[in-house]
Amino acid sequence: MSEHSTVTGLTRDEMAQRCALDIPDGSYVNLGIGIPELVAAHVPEGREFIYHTENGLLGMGPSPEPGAGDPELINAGKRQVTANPGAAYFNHADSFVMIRGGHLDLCVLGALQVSQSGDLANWSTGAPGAIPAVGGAMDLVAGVKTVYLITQHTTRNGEPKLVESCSFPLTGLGVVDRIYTDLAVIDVVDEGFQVVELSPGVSFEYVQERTGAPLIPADAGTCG
Amino acid sequence: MSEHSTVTGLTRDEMAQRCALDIPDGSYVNLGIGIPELVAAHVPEGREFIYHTENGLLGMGPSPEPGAGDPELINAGKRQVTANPGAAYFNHADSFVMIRGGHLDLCVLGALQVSQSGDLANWSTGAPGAIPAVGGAMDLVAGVKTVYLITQHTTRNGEPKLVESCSFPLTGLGVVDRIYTDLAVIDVVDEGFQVVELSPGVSFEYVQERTGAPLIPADAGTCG
Amino acid sequence: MIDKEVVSVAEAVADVFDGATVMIGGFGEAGSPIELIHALIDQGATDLTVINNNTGSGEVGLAALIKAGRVSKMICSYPRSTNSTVFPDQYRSGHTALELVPQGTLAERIRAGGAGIPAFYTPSAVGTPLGEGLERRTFDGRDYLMVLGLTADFALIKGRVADRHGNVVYNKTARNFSPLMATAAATTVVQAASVVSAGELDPEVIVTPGIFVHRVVAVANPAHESALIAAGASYP
Amino acid sequence: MIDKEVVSVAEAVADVFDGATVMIGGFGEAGSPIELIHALIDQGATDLTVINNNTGSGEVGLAALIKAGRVSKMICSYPRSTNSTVFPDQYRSGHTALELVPQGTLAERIRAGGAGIPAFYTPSAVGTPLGEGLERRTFDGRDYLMVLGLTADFALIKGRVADRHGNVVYNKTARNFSPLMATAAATTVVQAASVVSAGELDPEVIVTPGIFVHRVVAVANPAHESALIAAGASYP
Repeated sequence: MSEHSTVTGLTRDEMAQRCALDIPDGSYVNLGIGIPELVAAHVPEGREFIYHTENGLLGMGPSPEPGAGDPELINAGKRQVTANPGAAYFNHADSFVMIRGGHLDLCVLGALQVSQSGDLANWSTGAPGAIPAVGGAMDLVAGVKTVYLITQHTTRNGEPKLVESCSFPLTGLGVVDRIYTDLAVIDVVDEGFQVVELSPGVSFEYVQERTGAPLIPADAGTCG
Repeated sequence: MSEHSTVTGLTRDEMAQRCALDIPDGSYVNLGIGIPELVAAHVPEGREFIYHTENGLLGMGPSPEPGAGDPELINAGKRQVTANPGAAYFNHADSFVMIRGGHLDLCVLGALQVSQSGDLANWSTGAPGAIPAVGGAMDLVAGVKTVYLITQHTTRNGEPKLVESCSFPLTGLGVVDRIYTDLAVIDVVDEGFQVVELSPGVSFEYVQERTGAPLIPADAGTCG
Repeated sequence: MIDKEVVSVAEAVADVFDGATVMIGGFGEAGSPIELIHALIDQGATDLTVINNNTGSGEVGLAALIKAGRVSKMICSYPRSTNSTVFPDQYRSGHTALELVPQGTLAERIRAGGAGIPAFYTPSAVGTPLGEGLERRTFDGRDYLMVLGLTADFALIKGRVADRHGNVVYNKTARNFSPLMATAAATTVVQAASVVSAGELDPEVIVTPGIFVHRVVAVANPAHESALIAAGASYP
Repeated sequence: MIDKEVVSVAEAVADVFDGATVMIGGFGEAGSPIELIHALIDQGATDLTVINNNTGSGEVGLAALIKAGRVSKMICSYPRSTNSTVFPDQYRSGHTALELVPQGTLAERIRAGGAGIPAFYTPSAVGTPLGEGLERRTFDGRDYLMVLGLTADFALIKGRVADRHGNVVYNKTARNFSPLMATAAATTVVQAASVVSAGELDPEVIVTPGIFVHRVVAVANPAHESALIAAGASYP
């Protein structure tokens, strides 16, 4: 823990920006609520992504100018958005044909916990008395070709979010491909969590100390 | 067979006209190829039917004026038609949502054979070497609320089409509600074939002689 | 002449009965048929099972129906929103039960109900608490769950324009669940900002064909939930 | 900039491989992508499994593909039409196999394939020869058959207008199976009478959203099967 005082890791915007770098030009992308939404502000020069929102719009654009919005043109987070040229509206069944049918290239979601076998928990802490709410998360992880997560590496209390196995109720089994945290980019491979890169000024050991499962170093050979 | 020389029964048009009398105003109707198509020409005064064709049109209108048609505006029989005011086009899955989902009030089909328990055979004689072709018939009989048949009472060779049990491959089991033939109108009830009315100049015995199962007279009590 | 127009929202919902299952269109406020819901509150039917993606916001529309104690069960995917305080109270008190369904499964179950498909298989929720109790089956080496179609006694829907045959077009993302619900209810009621004659809508662009719609009522200037909440409104 | 337009029908079908499964849009001649089919004949791929409601007419379009010996299996509902003589010959000679599927089940199987639904239950064909060998199950006292989703390697589709993102609108009853097939193929190729820039189609009226379409090619004056047959045409 010796580095603690000097390590800050990436900001929310930087995590989103790092994630955006890995999304190929022309991808059809669904962005979850929270940090994932910030990806849209960091599309690399020369690339174009087409955003899907599960409530029935492909080709979602940014928020409208103040006063110019339509309360019936919203995203899955129920915030007003716009429609880009080439957009299309459709019903909810067709929207999930896109998701469940494997037509979306990629989704970027938040996480409460993710296990070394790629299980994701991101909809409920299972706390007694909480109102359970799942939305489209289970459909997205089951259907979208590639699932990226953006999340702080640990909870506010410093507990690891990357764990051997999730204690919270699952969203999906073995569904996560890659995780972008403030501290590192980590792939889920057959052997577990493999570090792809460390954030500037962050050591492997520092990340390992804050991770609830063994990390495989970036240069280790794997069959993942 | 003493009446043979004087009995002609209803014409094709008269059968269609008789059937049309029983269709309530405002019904959503699918008409099969052949005699059933003639129903559209005999809508009783003051009633309006909306015609569905399974290839994706609700609100089908009559044939276009010569030269005014569009080869891509056709009916299930692949003949050019028109679209009435209030029509809608839709894809094939949605078209069969209407059929399978029980949204159509009524369909009128042709028949090769119909059994006293309402089984219908109308797609194949099972002859060796014949190319089997079913189209939408099995979906129609399985999904539409009320299934009427219009058919000659016997084959060209004088064999009964109304039989105890069908020898031809079935289209559906227990699906037929009412049969309009040149000789009679006959309901399929729990006890079998019940005569609703005889065509002008046709006796019960005459029809019975040409039917392959017992007929229940029109005035017999049934629980059908 | 076929004319499905009725003169008032009150007439449109007059026959909703106690214990009915009611699908209500909308995702958040987009597509929420607020005037039909308020008419249903006035009408008085209770012990309703309501199917909607959410549970309403503030104390208007669906939230007001729940607050009035009329909803004994909600089937939805996301009963948690900003300004959603009514449902949590009714849920915690045990007055309103909850069947939580993943959003895509909810949409497809409604479509299946309308399509005469009693059940289908989906990969969503396999291995999760929402998959518990469902039959599991493997196709091509992957696990799926069998889920059942959903139907309803009534669907209350908001369109942009409807014609008197019941054809409907929608506004942007207000479309969402409504075209599916229209197919899955025994009686589908549509409120639309304008009701026009048959033939005024282009047959190429109709989203809900009239066969699925039983009543149409004009509500010229429909309220938006967010505007009502901002104005501090509650219903009744 | 996303631009799915390719310059020729030859380029559009260049990668169709021997043994591929190809869905071809159209019901009879309405929506038949004749120019794409002719390009496929020129391209030479063989041992194809073709999914189409019918089996073509005359000796153009789909019938020409069958006549050229390229189709080892047809999956369809109605392989019998006026002027349909090519398929019967190939079927009786054993060159082309036939999987006959009720029309509504065929449409729904394609939709399911595109929707990630491996199987569903339908009441169609229960108790008939086309239901033999299928698993039967009772829901609410009624019998249903389990049928599997259908997918393909390629879909060849005819639209009226497409934009460069792949959004498509159709002409009247030429729509039929095409929007379903677009969702169910790994590679969907659309010929359209005009190809326009993204933004020129109203997002409210798009029938096939661009996510389902991989290539778009302009065929300004597409041939109609009936006109070709009337003119005595055959292909090649």
